[in-house]
Amino acid sequence: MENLSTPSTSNDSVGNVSVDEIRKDFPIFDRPADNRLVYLDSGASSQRPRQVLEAMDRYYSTTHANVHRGVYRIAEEATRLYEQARVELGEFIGAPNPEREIVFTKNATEALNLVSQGLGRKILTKDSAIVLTEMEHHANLVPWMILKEQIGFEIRYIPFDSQGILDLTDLDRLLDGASILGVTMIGNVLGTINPVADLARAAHSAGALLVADGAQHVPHMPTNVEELGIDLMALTGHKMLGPTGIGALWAKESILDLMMPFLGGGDMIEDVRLGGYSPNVIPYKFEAGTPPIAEAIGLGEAVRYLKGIGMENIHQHDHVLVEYAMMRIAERFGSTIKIHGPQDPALRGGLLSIEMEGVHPHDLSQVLDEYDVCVRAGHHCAKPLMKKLGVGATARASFYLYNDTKDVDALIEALAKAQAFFA
Amino acid sequence: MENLSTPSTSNDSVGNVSVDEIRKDFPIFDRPADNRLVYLDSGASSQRPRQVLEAMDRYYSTTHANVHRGVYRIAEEATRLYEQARVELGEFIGAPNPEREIVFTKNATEALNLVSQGLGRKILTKDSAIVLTEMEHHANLVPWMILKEQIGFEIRYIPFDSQGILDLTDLDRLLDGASILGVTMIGNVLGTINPVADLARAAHSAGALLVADGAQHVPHMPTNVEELGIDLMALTGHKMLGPTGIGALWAKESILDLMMPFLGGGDMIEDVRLGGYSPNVIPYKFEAGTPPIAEAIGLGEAVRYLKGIGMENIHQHDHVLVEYAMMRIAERFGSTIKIHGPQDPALRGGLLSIEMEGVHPHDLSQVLDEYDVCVRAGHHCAKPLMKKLGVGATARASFYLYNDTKDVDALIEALAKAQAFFA
Amino acid sequence: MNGLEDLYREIILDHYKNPRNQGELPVPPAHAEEGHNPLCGDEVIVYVEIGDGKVKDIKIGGQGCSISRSSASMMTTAVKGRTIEEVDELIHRFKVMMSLEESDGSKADPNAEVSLDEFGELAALQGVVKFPVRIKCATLPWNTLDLGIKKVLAG
Amino acid sequence: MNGLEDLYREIILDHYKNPRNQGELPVPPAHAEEGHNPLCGDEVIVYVEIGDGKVKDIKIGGQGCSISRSSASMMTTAVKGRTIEEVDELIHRFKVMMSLEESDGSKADPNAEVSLDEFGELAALQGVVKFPVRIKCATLPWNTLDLGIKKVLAG
Ligand SMILES: Cc1ncc(COP(=O)(O)O)c(C=O)c1O
Ligand SMILES: Cc1ncc(COP(=O)(O)O)c(C=O)c1O
Repeated sequence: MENLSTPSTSNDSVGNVSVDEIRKDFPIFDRPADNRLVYLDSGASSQRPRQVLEAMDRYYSTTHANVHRGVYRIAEEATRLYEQARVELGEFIGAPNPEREIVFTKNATEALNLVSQGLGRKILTKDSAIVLTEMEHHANLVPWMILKEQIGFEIRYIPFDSQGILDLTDLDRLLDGASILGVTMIGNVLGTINPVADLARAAHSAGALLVADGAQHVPHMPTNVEELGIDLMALTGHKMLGPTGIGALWAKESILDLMMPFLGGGDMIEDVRLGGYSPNVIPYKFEAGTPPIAEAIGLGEAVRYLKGIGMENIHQHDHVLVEYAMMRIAERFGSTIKIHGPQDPALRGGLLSIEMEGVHPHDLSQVLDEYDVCVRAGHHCAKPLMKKLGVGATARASFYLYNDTKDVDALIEALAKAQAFFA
Repeated sequence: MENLSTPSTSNDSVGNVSVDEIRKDFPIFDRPADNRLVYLDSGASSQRPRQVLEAMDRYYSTTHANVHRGVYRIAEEATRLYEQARVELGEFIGAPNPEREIVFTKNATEALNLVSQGLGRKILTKDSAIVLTEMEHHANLVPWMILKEQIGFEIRYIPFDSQGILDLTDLDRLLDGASILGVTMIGNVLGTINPVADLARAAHSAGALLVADGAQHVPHMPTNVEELGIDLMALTGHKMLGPTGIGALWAKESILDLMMPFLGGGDMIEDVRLGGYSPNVIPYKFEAGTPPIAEAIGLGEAVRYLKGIGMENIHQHDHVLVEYAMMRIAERFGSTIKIHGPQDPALRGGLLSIEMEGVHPHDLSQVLDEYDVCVRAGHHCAKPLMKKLGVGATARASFYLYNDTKDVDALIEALAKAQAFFA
Repeated sequence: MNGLEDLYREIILDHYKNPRNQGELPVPPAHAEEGHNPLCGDEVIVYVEIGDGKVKDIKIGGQGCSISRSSASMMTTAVKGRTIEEVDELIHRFKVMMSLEESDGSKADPNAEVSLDEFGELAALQGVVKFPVRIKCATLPWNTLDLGIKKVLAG
Repeated sequence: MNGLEDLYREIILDHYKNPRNQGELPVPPAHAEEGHNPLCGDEVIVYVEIGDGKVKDIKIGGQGCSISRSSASMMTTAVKGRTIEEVDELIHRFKVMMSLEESDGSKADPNAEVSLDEFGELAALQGVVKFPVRIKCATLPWNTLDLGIKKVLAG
């Protein structure tokens, strides 16, 4: 225990790089040591390294112009940088044809709306069925509910068990006659790493497409859409060291070709007449209007940064921190703190939803903040899941490459203070 | 003429501030004088002053966190900054209730899609009619065509005359039975300033709502939605010194209340159950997922910058440059260069579509770029208009507060070189 | 921890741990109004029975944080037995105390005199104003009561 | 202006000002294929008459910039009278010359030997590669011809 509360620094590195070194890249952590920002909310949004900020500033300061339409050099260069970011992101997730299969959106939510309105509207009718899970984020629930209001179809849900693990007992029955299976790759409340490859196989045998919500997975684990057998995947930039205002949908070329246009406007057309329009080729067909150019470039830089550290290293690091945090919480708080989701750290991503007996998550988060420990309190945009857990809110601590055991220790101490305060 | 080609610097100020001073705020213009970037494509996208870049960097470096969901201080501060940008933008366009009437989107295009899917889907049926103009940007055409494919209704068009001015002779007949009149406030190819207040009055007498595309107006002229009688207006950040990835819809509170949700996901809900959802209050009802937070903050800073210079001064400055450019082109090139749109500079915003006899716009733009003069060549996302003009493309020069008569002079010289090259 | 002690006054923690008027009322004669804080998941159900122009009885269901629960608890003791006019006035004054901007968009006067006397224990919630995110927690039960009364009166 | 002269070789300007095989062919026997460059508005209509496994005749309509018009003009002289196989090969080689990445997503080999002899005048378009935006101008007529031939062969 002694040894745990003053951990050897050897734990505090990601691959070969020490967390202290990594933190130097993040301007927000540039504070005196006795005023450390213990940021444990990367599950909601990560911080950005200066490399990303500099890439965007450099773009704005040297080559900004609208893309895809200019003949002059800075417009050409802007277009090149934007398209290069597309390729970099695509390669990062193992897309076979990055330049045609990545559609930039403003966030993961827009990407999932594009799936429901572009694919769902095309292949679903009122007699169709789709399958989701009870642990989905609202971003993978509400777009389907909106489409259902418009055209009608059945939505079925895969339940999860008391460990927060998907219960696949009835999977074949649920998939029977379904056209789409939508699943979050890592649950944003429970932390569960879902068996996406198995689900993809099951979906495909049933003739359904697998739509993956990669918002929590892509930033934290190696992600290869082809190996996992995914058909469409949404991701979001601000959770993976990129800027706000950018996300993406990846989908197989044949699926993107099939999908209906969603947002209409400039760039997504091949021709427009007063009587109608014809859509452009993919991926432009889905990118209406001026895209988030600087944001795409920033995301490309974020991808380079993550690749530099190594996604397997990041996953490993998340795992070490979660394991350490779970152990310390159990030791220190016993049954007065409950951790939702899988009790085996190997089954989870780098986040923990904490329930402290007698202290509401808001109050917990408020007291933690007093000690510069930032955790998220609320329903985490997963209200159906919360209802099933029987709680209105949880306090969630989530880790990333710039966190280390010092952050976990600070969390533990702050939790103890909160418990004392409300005792 | 002598005097024109070496203009007195007194013309080269915006209000009290000299263009040379203004240019110092824009890093992209930080080049040696003999290598001046003659950027005449602000109609496609403007450049950004360092104040805007610094505001975003400051945000990322000190207070970034996801908005609306965190109890801890930096999340609270992020939320405050984001909401403050909403109010600043709303006040800038004269919104009566800025905090409830501004919906942040990724660009003007998304805003207009929100109008068609949120309002159109609510009030239109297959027997309805809407009225647009023949000079609309694709952003105010294609969203309506997409909705028309989904639910059917009639689209009627107000024509324009040989001077690029809307022909309102048949307006009453066109509006008869129509529910919506959509119009661009300044035509992005012809430069025509449209009579929005008159159109709003006509629309209202016919029982129709006025949807204004403010993408070219808001950056260049004082805009007061209430005085103009507009019901809904789209705008885009990157054309008004703001970052890419941000735009907005303003609409009257009662209209936003009426509108159906569009994108579904986190933040736009009040409650979600497995069986369905209920939407949040405005404006959140329309802001699904993590919004472009840094971009909103950057746009707020851009608004402050524009207010500092003064929108009337900017409009005046645009006018001076357009008048000077038209005069010099007429003097130098006679009938070998045709300017589309109103021949009276008082009727136009700060842009000129140029047609040079015997030289295709692409080739023109290419040669101009060789002299560091950036103009846009193409259909400017207004293909129906181009068809009516009988051309495939035009070369468009557009001015902004950082341009001065030196830029016009450079344009004239480069045009002469191009003419010689292709002679 | 100065800020925290401002937020969590003793009386607030007391109402949180020993909430008054918890439970349900039979509907009818009572009316049940449900309120959500969409951003955090707090839920309150206000059971209110109105008769003779008064709040005859009131009870609170749902779940939430210390601020929303204690605010609800204090609210019940403050409004029970009062006339609708008094309750309306109290709701208004509570909102003025909580914020410059009401959730319905109307502006409250920041300089309005808020007499602490009339509020009694409620004044303890004043510390919430320094924590903008928590204002919604404090006002949730009040907005819900407000809506419930309006619905009852509208028939 | 070195760059510009690389782009606008004399022969290109000549084909632009004096385009070969302009006009229409009667449809049928010819097939008319329309191509757009959605980003700039260039349009080309390729009228192609195929018989005996050969491009018997070809004409060009539409409008566009010097690069797309001269490319179309040169294309007509290059393919007229050739067998479908030869034309296919020519289209492929032209795309390889123009770009590392074809618009259909397949990768061209950047080190592929592009024999200028076979191209004749067409080699003059090589300067376009330095101006990525203009590559689409140059390839538009070729992609359109390609599609047209495929449609004819597919019946
Ligand atoms: C008149 C007009 N409307 C709409 C738009 C679309 O703006 P954005 O591409 O930022 O959505 C533009 C700019 O391209 C425009 O000029
Ligand atoms: C699992 C999951 N899906 C989707 C989202 C939505 O991401 P965004 O808000 O960036 O659209 C989130 C994050 O909030 C998430 O955790």
